[in-house]
Amino acid sequence: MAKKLISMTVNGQAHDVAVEPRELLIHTLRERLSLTGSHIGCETSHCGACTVDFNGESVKSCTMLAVQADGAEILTVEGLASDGTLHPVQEGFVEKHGLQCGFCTPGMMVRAYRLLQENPNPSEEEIRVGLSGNLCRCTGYQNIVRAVQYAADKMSAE
Amino acid sequence: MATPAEQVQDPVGGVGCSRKRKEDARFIQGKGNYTDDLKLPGQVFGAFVRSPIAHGRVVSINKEPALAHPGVFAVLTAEDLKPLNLHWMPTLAGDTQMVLADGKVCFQQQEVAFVIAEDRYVAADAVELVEVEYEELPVITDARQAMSADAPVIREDLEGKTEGAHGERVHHNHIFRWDVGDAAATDKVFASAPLTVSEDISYQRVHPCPLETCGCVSDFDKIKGELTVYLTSQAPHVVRTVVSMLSGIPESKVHVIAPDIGGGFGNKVGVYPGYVCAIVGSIVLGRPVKWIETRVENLAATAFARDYHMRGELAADEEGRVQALRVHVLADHGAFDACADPSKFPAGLFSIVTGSYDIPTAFARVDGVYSNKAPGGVAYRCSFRVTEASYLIERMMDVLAQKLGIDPAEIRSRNFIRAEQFPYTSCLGWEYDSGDYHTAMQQALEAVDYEGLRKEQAEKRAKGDLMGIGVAFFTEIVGAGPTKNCDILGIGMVDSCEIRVHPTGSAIARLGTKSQGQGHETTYAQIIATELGIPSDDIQIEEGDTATAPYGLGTYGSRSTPVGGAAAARAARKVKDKARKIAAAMMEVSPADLEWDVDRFVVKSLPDQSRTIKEIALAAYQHLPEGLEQGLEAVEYYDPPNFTYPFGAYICVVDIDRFTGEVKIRRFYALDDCGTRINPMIIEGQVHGGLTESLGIALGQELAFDEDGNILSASFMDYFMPTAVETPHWETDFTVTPSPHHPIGAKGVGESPNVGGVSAISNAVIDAFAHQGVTHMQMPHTAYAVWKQINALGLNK
Amino acid sequence: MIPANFDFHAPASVAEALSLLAEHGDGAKVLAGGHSLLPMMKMRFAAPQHLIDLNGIADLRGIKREGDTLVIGAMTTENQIIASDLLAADCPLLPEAARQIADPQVRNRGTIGGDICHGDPANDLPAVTMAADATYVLQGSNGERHVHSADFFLGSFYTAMEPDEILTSIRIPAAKGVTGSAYVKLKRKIGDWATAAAAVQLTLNGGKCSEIRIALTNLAPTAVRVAAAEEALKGQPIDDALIEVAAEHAMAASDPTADLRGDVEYKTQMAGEMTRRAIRQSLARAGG
Amino acid sequence: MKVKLEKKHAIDAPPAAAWSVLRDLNVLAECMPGASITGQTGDNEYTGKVSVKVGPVQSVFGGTIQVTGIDESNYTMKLDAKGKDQSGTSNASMQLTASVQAGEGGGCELVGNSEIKVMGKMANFGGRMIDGVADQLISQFLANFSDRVLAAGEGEAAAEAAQRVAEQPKELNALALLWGMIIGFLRRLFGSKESS
Repeated sequence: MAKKLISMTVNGQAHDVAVEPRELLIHTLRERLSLTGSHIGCETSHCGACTVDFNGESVKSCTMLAVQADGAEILTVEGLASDGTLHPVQEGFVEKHGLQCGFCTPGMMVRAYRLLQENPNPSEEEIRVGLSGNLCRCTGYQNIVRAVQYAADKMSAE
Repeated sequence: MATPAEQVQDPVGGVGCSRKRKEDARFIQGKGNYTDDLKLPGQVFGAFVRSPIAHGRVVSINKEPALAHPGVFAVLTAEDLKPLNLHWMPTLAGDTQMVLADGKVCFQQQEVAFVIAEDRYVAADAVELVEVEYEELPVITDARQAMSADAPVIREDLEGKTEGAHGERVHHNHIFRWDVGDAAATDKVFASAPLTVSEDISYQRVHPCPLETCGCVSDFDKIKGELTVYLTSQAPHVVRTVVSMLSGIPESKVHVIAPDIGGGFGNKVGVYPGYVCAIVGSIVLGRPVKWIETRVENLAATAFARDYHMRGELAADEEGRVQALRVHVLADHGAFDACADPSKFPAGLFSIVTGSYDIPTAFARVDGVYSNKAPGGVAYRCSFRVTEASYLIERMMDVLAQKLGIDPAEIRSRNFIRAEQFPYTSCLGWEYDSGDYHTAMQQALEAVDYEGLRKEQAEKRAKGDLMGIGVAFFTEIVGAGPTKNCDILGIGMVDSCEIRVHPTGSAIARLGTKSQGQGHETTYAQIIATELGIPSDDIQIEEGDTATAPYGLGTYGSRSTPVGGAAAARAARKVKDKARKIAAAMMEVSPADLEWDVDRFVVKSLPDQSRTIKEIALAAYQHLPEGLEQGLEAVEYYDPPNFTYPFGAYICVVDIDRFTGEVKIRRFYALDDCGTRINPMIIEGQVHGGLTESLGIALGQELAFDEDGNILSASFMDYFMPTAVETPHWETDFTVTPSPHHPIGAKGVGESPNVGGVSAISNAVIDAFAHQGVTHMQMPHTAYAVWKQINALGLNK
Repeated sequence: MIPANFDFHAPASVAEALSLLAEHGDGAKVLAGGHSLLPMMKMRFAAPQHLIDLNGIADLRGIKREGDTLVIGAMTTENQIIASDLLAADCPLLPEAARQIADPQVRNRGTIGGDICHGDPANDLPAVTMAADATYVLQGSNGERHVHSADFFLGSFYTAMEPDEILTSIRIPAAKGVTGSAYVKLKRKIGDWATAAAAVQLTLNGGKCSEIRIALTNLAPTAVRVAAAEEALKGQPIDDALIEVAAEHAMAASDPTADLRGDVEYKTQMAGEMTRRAIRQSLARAGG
Repeated sequence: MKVKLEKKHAIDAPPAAAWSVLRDLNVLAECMPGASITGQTGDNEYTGKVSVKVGPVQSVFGGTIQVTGIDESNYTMKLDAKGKDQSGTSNASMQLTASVQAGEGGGCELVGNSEIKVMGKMANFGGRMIDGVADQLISQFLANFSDRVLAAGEGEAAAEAAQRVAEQPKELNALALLWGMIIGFLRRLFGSKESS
């Protein structure tokens, strides 16, 4: 099958890549663009470790084809911080011990980032439901909830 | 809840303070370095052809169509590995395991051939092109049928062998029999006891399921004859030794690196066929070979946990004081005994089964059997088989309480080992280092208003509602272990730390353990900070690289703090001893005249005369008086004198929907005593995580099989993984009873919540039916399973 | 977990999609949100030679009102359904159900059309759209035809859609009068497939049930309407005894498959329980 | 994973007519949606393949069929079929006992008992579908079988049946409508199923 040339903007940077139609977006990001922050945890779109922001929406990049991202704006964990300043979500994860092994963390934070755009002042219940597409095996979620609350507070104060 | 001492900012960020983690910076910016993130020049990808059947002969393998596929470099089968004698490999439990199917397959998804191709896409295509003919054989998936007379022979390679690695085999599917305690004395107590209870209690097969699957990249340098393997290992040094033994490459030329690990929980202790095949592939091809499991492969083929089928019996007097415990376990180890235990302990530390109770007499027998299921039997977030043991005794205490009409909390208190009995030697031979169980239990009962809860439960029951209160108390045995008891493949289970203090006063410490999220880069630095007065921010911790770190047995069984942490403290003390001599020389006083104050040595009678560790560090690399060697460093290999015995009191409250069977955890309170607390923030995080895993196990997880050996829960579609929504808010609390033998009194905590949590939740669910005379229900307590109980009792009418 | 290779097509119009479908015939498969099809392809249960991605067809998205009918484009995502003010007012059953599908990320991709066309008895929207009295609009090389939701599902993964057709929109009569609806789903955890679920939409007139539709998810080879229960309740003031009758009919209409989530008896009983709950909630919402 | 199916199907034709279809494996195979005999390797041994299409799932199983018993006097036939899918990730086998019994009014009844065993990926992930699919396949088989028997007869019914035989779809998916009608009908009237 012939490769397709696609263009996408990832973390503000334009990329042109040639991919087989079957190539999964997560592999393009990780292996062609060397953005290895997003991970593969389950392959059946349950764990959310591969979550990226796709045209302003959270998606699971293991269940999307790279060819579907032609023309898309994508944000990954590597693009969360700007000008050397951590995003409040990143800060919150450190301050509230929202991560342990770190494997789910990039997907979790990118989802939390979007959740706070959708709902800047979420309740604990709304945070839990909002992150229900992301599994974490280490933290028991409690400190992740606190991390998101920290970020929400910080962002609303700004 | 934090003690006043913990709220005080520690001047060096040392033991007892909740400092933020040092490792977080890279993880939150996507700069963690996990195995699958590696991309070496010329790297190729390996993938397995796996067996669709659970038991059968391999009639033929045709790899030609796969080899003809563009981009395929090699297809390995057992025939290819035979000349290297690598078609089978030794397991940690003294058994052997097929690397690739050698004439037959013994479990579904067993490794049959290894395809190496230019990338994972081509490899996936080529795997489907390998043609394998099988001839099916009868299948055993239930341990209880493994030793029946007509059971098929699973391990033909062992046929006729009546001696296994752990003594006599009584059946062709028998692996070992392990007896502990005094059988005759126990039988005698039971024969004359005022009261006995018994129950069949299974702990289902589950999987540790870290979010990152297992994998490796093997890179063989033909010119230097050096092998470098990057892999997801909780025990890189052990892997290096095993690889050297298997490959014949001198250990000095084998370099194992465990990069960042995305959770382990026991899944990443073993050596898997994928590692061996990638290594062979890289040697054959002269190119780096990467192998990364899929989630399906992870659940179906690497390292399950539990699968213990237990019968527990208690003999007691009318007041509920236990006189004896008798246990028989049928342990399903799958097709190969690849259980990760200290070599002399085929059932791990299961003999901790007397729990937190002063039980005078006990006997336990464990029979290990083969079945047509994947090998494993790892300690999933617990010390070896401790969760199974703890679950058994905690269930049995409830069964006894129910029989006597005594409250479950009360019956535990009546049987607890008393504070003044420590150090306490159990009737099965363990010396418990320290504990104060009554205080912990009391604190827990008060914190949840236990009496109030029982009152509420009585009212609810009167209305027909189902509310359960689970009480569980556990004592773990962790920190394997003393070399007098514990070894793996003949290597004593020590761990190690090497500290180097640099001239400008910062330091690096390297250890033989390997963090998988526990926060070692922070907590080890805290231990050393307190010992040496160097701010923990200035102490770099390195683990996982066998070329640089001193030899250690790795991280599992909560051994990092008890063994690695002890090594760190003692290495730091060696450094400090030398620093004292240098300081004394600097100030021209006798070392005995100095005393330590946070970060400096002070002359006892002259408090304004002092030298900080920073000053001493610089001096250590300058001209020193005769008899003092330059440098400020030390290595410690620590052989713990004993295990440590963390404990805790957990209380769980559940509400059950009597029409659907759904269980909701309304409240969960966990009091942990892990001795000296190094970083309360990290401890709390460990407890949250372990409790969430225990929720998964108690309420939903099971590696289920049908009678033909098909695995029915091989992806997250079917294998229950709790999300933030099912997970309740966890309440944590603590008492502090330091370990008397650990250098800083710490005991380890990572696994306690999994051990205690499962018992508390399961007890709560069953307690909801106690008034109906129900004494036990098998896990997992899914809505469906609970509903069956409800329906049988007619409570949904 | 790598799909087999295929040719990818991203038509910009329905006409283009239909001609691609006609051209590639049996070897072609239409891609909507992809959260059923791509996992099947990754597991290599499905290996189409041509994948026709509908995501670029703007005409297939959006929710609008045409007179008394709500028209939902087949490629409207579940999150767009949740966010729709129009649906919140005129067909709240749909957003309520959409909220119970999978998780936020999946709902950003998953579409109402894909959920329906896949024909999976475990999908939620077939039963929900049945309860909402929906009609599906199919376009094929021979033009457009309307198939009522009650006539669309023929078996597990079998629908009345022809291989050369595409589902373009879902038409739902806007709620009229005093209505109440509910989708009650028993599941192991959030986002999971239904162990059993019931969708109910009813209209009250003077305290009596003038109209009601009840449909079940994952309790038979297809989503099923419980017509007998509907008949029993229609024209009556709904009381506990009638709810019980409806639950009995729901159980009788169930023919579930046993799996780890439950055996046939449990799932059948849960069909009854979900039906009870959905009727009660619908009544409460209708103020009855 | 095993699915046991017991089916009875009344056919308005004499038993001998039904038996002539049942005993000829080449004709019998044509009644199975997507199935064909690809060769004969022995007196009672054949090779064959079945193509199953369920929604987006498509799978081709190839394997062997052994006729293990033909009892002419009781019109009973037994066979064992074994196969694996092309990717080597699933295996399936079927043991079938089928007989023709005299029915009401000169008609007959085809009685089939089969146990289908599925191993591998199909059972791991397609478990919830197997039940229904097996049921669908057998139901369609019965309808096709019936048509073939009837087509051998005379009159309008035979002509209609012959027409249906000629139009018989090659795979399961294309007969959705017809299937939809017969499945519920058959299951309620004749079918009982048991799966494990």
